[in-house]
Amino acid sequence: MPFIPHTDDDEREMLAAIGAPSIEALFDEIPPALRVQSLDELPTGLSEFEVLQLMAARARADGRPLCFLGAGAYEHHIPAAVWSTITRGEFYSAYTPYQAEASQGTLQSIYEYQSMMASLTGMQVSNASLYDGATAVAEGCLMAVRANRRSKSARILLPRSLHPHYRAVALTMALNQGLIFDTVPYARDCGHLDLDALTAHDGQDFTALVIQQPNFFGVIEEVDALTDWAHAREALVIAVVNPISLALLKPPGEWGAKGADIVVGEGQPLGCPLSSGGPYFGFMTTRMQHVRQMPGRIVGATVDVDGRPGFSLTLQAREQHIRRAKATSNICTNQGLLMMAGTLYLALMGAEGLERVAAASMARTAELVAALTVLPGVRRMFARPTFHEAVLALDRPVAPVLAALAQRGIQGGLDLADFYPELGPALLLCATETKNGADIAAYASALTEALRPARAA
Amino acid sequence: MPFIPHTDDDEREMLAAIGAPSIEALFDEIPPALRVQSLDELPTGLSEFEVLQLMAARARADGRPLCFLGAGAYEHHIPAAVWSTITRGEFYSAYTPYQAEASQGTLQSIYEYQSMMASLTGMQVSNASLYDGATAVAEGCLMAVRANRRSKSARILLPRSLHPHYRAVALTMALNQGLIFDTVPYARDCGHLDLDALTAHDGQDFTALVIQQPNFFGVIEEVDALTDWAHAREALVIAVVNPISLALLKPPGEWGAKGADIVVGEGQPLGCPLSSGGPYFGFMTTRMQHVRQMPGRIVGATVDVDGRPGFSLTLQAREQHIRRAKATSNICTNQGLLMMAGTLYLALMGAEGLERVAAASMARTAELVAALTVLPGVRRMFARPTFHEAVLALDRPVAPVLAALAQRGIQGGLDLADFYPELGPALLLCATETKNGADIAAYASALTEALRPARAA
Amino acid sequence: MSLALRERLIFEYSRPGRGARGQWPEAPARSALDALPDGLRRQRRPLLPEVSELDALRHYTRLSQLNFSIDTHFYPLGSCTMKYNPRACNAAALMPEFLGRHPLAPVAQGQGFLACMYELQEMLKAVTGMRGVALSPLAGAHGEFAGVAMIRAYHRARDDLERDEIIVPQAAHGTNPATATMCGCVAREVAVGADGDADLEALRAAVGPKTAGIMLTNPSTLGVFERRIEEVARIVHQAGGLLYYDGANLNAILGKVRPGDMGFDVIHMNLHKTFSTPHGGGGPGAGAVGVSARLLPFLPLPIVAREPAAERGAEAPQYRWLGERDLPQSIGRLTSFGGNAGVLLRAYVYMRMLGREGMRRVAEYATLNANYLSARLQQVGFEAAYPQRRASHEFIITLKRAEQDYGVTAMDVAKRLLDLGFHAPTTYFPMLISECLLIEPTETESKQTLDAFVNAMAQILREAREDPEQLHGAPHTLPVRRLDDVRAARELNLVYREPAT
Amino acid sequence: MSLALRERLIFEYSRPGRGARGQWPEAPARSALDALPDGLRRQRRPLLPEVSELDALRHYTRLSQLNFSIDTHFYPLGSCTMKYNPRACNAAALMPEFLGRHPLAPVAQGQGFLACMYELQEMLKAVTGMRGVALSPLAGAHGEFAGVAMIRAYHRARDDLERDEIIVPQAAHGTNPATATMCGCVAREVAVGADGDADLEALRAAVGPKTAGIMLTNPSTLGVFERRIEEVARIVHQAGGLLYYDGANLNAILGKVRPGDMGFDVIHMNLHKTFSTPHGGGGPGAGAVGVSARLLPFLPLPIVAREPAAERGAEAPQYRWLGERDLPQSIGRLTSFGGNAGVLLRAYVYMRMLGREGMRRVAEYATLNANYLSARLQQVGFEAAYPQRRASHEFIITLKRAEQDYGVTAMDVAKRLLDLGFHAPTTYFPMLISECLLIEPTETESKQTLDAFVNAMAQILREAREDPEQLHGAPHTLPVRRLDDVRAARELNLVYREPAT
Ligand SMILES: Cc1ncc(COP(=O)(O)O)c(C=O)c1O
Ligand SMILES: Cc1ncc(COP(=O)(O)O)c(C=O)c1O
Repeated sequence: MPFIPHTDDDEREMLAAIGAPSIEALFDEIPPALRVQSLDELPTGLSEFEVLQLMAARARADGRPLCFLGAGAYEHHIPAAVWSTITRGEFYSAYTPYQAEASQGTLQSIYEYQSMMASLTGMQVSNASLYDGATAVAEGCLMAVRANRRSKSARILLPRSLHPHYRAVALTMALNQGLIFDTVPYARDCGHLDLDALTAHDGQDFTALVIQQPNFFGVIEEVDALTDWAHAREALVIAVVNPISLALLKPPGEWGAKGADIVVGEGQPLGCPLSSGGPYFGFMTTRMQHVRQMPGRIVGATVDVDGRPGFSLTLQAREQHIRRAKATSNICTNQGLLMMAGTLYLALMGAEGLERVAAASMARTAELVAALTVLPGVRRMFARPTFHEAVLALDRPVAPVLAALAQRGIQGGLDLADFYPELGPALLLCATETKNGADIAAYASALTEALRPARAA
Repeated sequence: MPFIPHTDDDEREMLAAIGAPSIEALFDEIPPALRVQSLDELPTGLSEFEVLQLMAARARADGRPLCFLGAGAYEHHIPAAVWSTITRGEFYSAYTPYQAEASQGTLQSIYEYQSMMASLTGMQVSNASLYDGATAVAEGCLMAVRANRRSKSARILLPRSLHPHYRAVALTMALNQGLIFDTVPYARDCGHLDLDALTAHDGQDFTALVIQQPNFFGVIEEVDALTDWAHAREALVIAVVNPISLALLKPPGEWGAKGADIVVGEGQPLGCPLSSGGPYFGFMTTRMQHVRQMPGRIVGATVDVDGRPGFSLTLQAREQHIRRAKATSNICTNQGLLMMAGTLYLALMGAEGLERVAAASMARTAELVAALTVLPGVRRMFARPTFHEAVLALDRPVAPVLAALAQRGIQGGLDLADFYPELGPALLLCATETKNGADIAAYASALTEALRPARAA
Repeated sequence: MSLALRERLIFEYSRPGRGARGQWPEAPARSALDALPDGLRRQRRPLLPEVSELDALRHYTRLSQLNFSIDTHFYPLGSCTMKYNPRACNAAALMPEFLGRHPLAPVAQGQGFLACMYELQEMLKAVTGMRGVALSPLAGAHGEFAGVAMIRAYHRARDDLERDEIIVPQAAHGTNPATATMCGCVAREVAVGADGDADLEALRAAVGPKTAGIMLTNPSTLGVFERRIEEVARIVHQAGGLLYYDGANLNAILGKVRPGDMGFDVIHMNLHKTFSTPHGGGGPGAGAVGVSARLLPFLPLPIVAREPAAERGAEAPQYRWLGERDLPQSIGRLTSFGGNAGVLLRAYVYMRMLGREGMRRVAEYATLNANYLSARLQQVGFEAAYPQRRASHEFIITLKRAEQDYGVTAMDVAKRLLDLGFHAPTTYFPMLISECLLIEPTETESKQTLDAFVNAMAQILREAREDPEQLHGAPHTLPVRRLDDVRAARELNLVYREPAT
Repeated sequence: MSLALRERLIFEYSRPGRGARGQWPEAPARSALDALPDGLRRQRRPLLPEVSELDALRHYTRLSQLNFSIDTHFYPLGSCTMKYNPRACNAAALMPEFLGRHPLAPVAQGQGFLACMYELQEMLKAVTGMRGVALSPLAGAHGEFAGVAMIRAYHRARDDLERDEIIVPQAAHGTNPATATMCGCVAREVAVGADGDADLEALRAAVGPKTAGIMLTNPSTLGVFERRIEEVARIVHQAGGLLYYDGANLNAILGKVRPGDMGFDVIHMNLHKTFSTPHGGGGPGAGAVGVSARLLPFLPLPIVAREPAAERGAEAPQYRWLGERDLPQSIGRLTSFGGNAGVLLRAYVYMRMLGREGMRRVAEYATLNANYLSARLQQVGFEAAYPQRRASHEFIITLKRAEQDYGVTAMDVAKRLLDLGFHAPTTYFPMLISECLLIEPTETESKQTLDAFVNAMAQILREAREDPEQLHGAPHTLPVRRLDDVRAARELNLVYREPAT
């Protein structure tokens, strides 16, 4: 009973107070036939020491390769102060701040987070996080359908250059509600979303255009023209952005003449470790006019009965616990602690630090691409400017090359064969500010090696 | 300026308020000839990311070998809750609790620690920690000289089987005050402190006898007879104990007819990681009659002006900040945070958990000794019962054997050649509850291997 | 920290040019940004704090102290299972290799992690009696979505296209009807009987050819075990619907009775409740789903598979992710990557520590604590909503009488508890019990803590009689008193704005 | 946590048979203990708490919240250099390989750790201008002991056996005279001049053939730089004594002026001050010592040496511990093992982050902050002890006048500051200034924090005039008000005793 404090005396006294002969008797309303007979499939319990030894061995087995993978999850430096602060019990082990008076720490942090995210994205309001980048895109699409009263079609234009997992999740989460997704192709030579490709939808009733900036290939889109095009057709614009990139790139609130309407994205780059894919957090910001259509929690500043300033959850009538079947979303538990990580990260980096992270990541990837594309058989796939990711075209299948790099302790990037077979052998890679010249040289030399035997053969 | 918050505006406004033209001007009282010209010997600053990468690489270089070393520092399981709690900023970054009202957390914890240590050692009072086991022994000797008014000699009997480092530190720290240390031999066959060896001191004026239980060889001493012998000669008894062993062994307060007078030891086994030798903490407990001779801080329970219970530092007139040259010791900063680790460790283990740790450690070492002494050329050195350490006699020099084990990732124990050349090839080893059957088998098979080539040669 | 002092906003510490510079990388040469098209560059910096590392750390440390949490307070929040979050789970999940592993890393560099995930799937199958488990849903409601989506996919696969009604009992958690809507279904509420069990007549009347399924939790959110669960299952199944088990209450029955054995077709588990991963002030969670055989093909992606060593002619088994090719009928992907891995690791460690023996003890002592607390509160004068029933792991107190007699509401009691050092129970849920408190002590609290809570509640009842103003005005000792929620919603102030200078 | 509620003792949570069982190893077979002689076994269990993991963790978490600390409060404690403790230092020291390394592990399995220690020695030499450094002393006073012991060993080695007097200025820290005594010396106090500098006449009168040395800190504990330090050195050296530098105030001069260059022969450094390792509510510290050439042979053991790769014909340099054989004249060993390694690692990381550029900025901004705070406090009506002098990193305010005019003491001001959210400065030290506050803001605090402190002090001065009772009664908002120290000392209650049942 590792976590159960009851002594024999406690148990006896408690049963006496209840008036039950045994703990077993407390289950007497359960039909006997249903009772579990054995749990033999489960292993026996381990002590903390044993389980931590086991976990250390498993962790060791996975090692710490040099990672040049990006594709939606990015290795950035996380200040030590971030996790040592958010794992303080008062943040770590608290519930959702329904009892405002006993949760001012979490509530004020959320308010600060909302403020930072709104400003970073150039919007007016933010919620307190969604599950992750992919579900944020899906929720953004559902929200657009609610918010755009002019459109009847529930049709969303999704670029093929949007993260393939985000496209997949949007489909899973929105199809049951009758949304229609049209895929917009990217320009084969430059990797961007070409205005020309959109003309097919001219005259059509569609609800929103999704724009990912930079897109899945790392390519920087012409967001102004795209936004204006959609707005001219009374569609909303859903921006999908990497928050780090916003230190350098025009915020969605300033895209085109009127700015994007809904901004979503993956918060992971802001203080969340890669951790095999989660927990991360999805973010969403929008304009004040759409706030009542936004899913997720929102915190507002107010005052108490004595006039002292304080914070509480607000606009709860959008949420499931009040509005039930009519809520904007079924989300309840969100990714609060990760949002806290994002808040601390942004507080420590500030605008200038974030700019440096963005610029260094961009510079490193450029160096990496330069170092690799001097190798024969390796070239850049797309001609357009990129942020901190790029697609390389290889002269042979990517998978064996990656396997050879892995042998040398390097995770060389993502093979795009499954996602974009039309590209031929294509490798998506990324170097953030965590990679230095030596790391890039190590990649280049490992790749030289990896390409050699096949050449000789 | 990683940790300096001043902006240019701040600096300007502050200088204006001071009325100084520049920061440099604030140093104008320092003779110019003395000013530092360059600090070029120092490396340039690193970012947090860079320094953590460097440290991770250094840590990796040291690895995590399987450790069978004891000799005063023991690898025990440390509950994860211990360090996650004591590194909370409120404990971690507070000063010594001189402002009692703003330090009740630390003060109450110390009071609880004192209570636990007093009971564990069977004494009445405890201080709030000394530096480490060795300095605690030295302070114990100095205290005995103050406390034993009957003895004029300032002569202390130190067993040769006391940890050699403790003997060395006692010499360094007490010789300048004119203490005399007589070394008492151990019984060559059994490793214990023989009453017969003490008869040489019969009739002599000596101030105290030091008894380490278990002694450096892990051998359990006949503490009752030794204590009574010393008390019969009006000498005090200074007990040096391993706190984990006290879960099983008679506490010093019950040694002989009257009990030991001063109890000291190394607190490391209670929740402190091995960490290359520190920070650990020394502990000291004694009888109430000697409390005013005790060095170090002491916390007492009291009440505030409203009668509410609270805690504060007490008997400060023993300490350097009040009594200056007449203080019981010069100690000021102690090992507070490690004492906190010990407090949490004891709170989580309780008496039963501590008993289990002690018993499992004892059992593991017995298994290890049994597994190794079946090998030819390996035998137990001493016939007496041991706690969780033992000395093995080898048929060849120990150093090359340990080197061969190290090659196989095993730290096999301590070569006693430097400390006890009279023993011939002797190896002190230890297995705590952290070692399982597989670990012991790994040692046995590595030792088999290590002994083989020499045998063949 | 003295509660008299308000903690400022982080922005109020900010000064232009300040910053935690030790955290910043070197700025690359300006030319590194030349590739960025001018028109797409940011012109004005975002309004982020410019603060020192110390100011940031101190600010958030101080803020943390304004929170109640399990680590500091008894937190008997019904339906939320606020039990001790063991530190070992956190320590394991924070091992650097786990933290540093990229979600798209090759499976060869993830066998340690994937082994944990596979074993977690297997253990969850064993405790729920289901045939397959997917770990990717990111919270309970997300698991609910997956579950109802699978139900829909099941009917669709059988060409049973009319079934778009999800039945939910009146007492259901808000996520249940909200999920039905998210899945394009109509939520249909059915009444609960006076004894807390389902009203079988109402249920029979509700089911039909449009019934996709029913969402239940058992024990229900009323804190009682649905005794005729087999009958309920029969009615729904016979009508062609499937049974969804809302696993939020799994703590009550762990190792005692299994949803699979009760006839459920699909279940989500709140690992952040039953398996004690921390709630983090709002999240993250993990809402793994389990299914019976008929829903296996529809499980969401990805899932971890184990290929035994023998099959591969290898030394060790190999773990890998299953994707679309392996599960062509899957409802698809629900997450950017494989789920809240760090949360799953914590749950895995927790389950390994409990083990076979510990599992059923969770339910036993959670139930003992709830029944004890219910009995004691009734002794001191509180009224249970279902006094004739056994409590499960939670139970409901209704303050109807106190409201009538002294004008004291459930909210008053909740707020006054905060003053007395206890987090409030869940208030006004389930909605069908008026002035209710839903109380869930969990198995990790000691009898002494429960007794202290009873004393506090008894004091409050005394105050209700003698000094109700004390209660209306509560809390008195917290950083703020009751907040003006109306103003918060009417004069929306959702982000900080720089004061005009 | 509501401050109205007292946190009980851990023993009050205890119940026989309870325990954090997940932490306990399996009990071995009883026979495992057969070897223990009956008469030497423990008969009665010690009185340790029997509590659950949750109760223990909650208890100590709540207790922690009763503390002030750097992480939560401005903490201008003079002489203590309470600056920000960077979390990176902690993160590095807690890496599992560092934590797991045994102190007697072979040097081959410690090259990473030893490289850090060697480089730390070198960096400390560079910033102090000394020729050798030993890291083993465990705190400042322990370093003082090492230093004075070296001075004695030096005289002894020259057969200069009469020298057993250590001169200390009146204003010296208590550890200085106490250390003299620990080393078997006589501490001889000398007066300080009215301007805060040494009284050279008094010094000349004090030195002589019995003089072993003098212990100074510069800037002194009066917060001013000893301007005639070279003259002081000359006087002491000419009398045959050595100069000891108490490094507690090194923060004031880091990278600006070096003790070695001022003529000091030996110095201890408080790494837990200048190099920002946390004070842990009382410790641990690290009191590394540095020496000039003449004391090199006497350094305490052990020390880390570096054998360059070339010398060993190896690829990398090799680091190893020097012992008695290497340093036969050493004063010997001062510690069980090699020192407070974890503290040393933290200091090493901190110094690497500061680097060459950061070092002098520490002194610059520490000095700027102190002078600013001193100027502002004088503006609002406080009296500086040495208004005509530059403040160093700290300065003294004297409340003599407030005491005379309103009966308000330094203690009253200190306690009232706690109410206002600031830790009190050091009070009543140095002893020669009456009603004094020794204030050290450190370089890591922002101007805004200093301004807030000035406002609080100004408010207190107002209260002194208008409502002195407010001050005598302070603190009002902390978990306890002023404690009865007399009772604490008279009715000694030093350990918990079980209540009789
Ligand atoms: C009964 C019940 N169902 C579902 C949920 C939803 O779970 P989550 O908050 O993880 O989305 C909860 C938790 O709030 C609950 O109590
Ligand atoms: C001036 C001075 N010297 C010496 C010391 C003693 O240092 P420690 O507390 O580390 O022993 C201190 C610290 O309290 C100090 O302020």
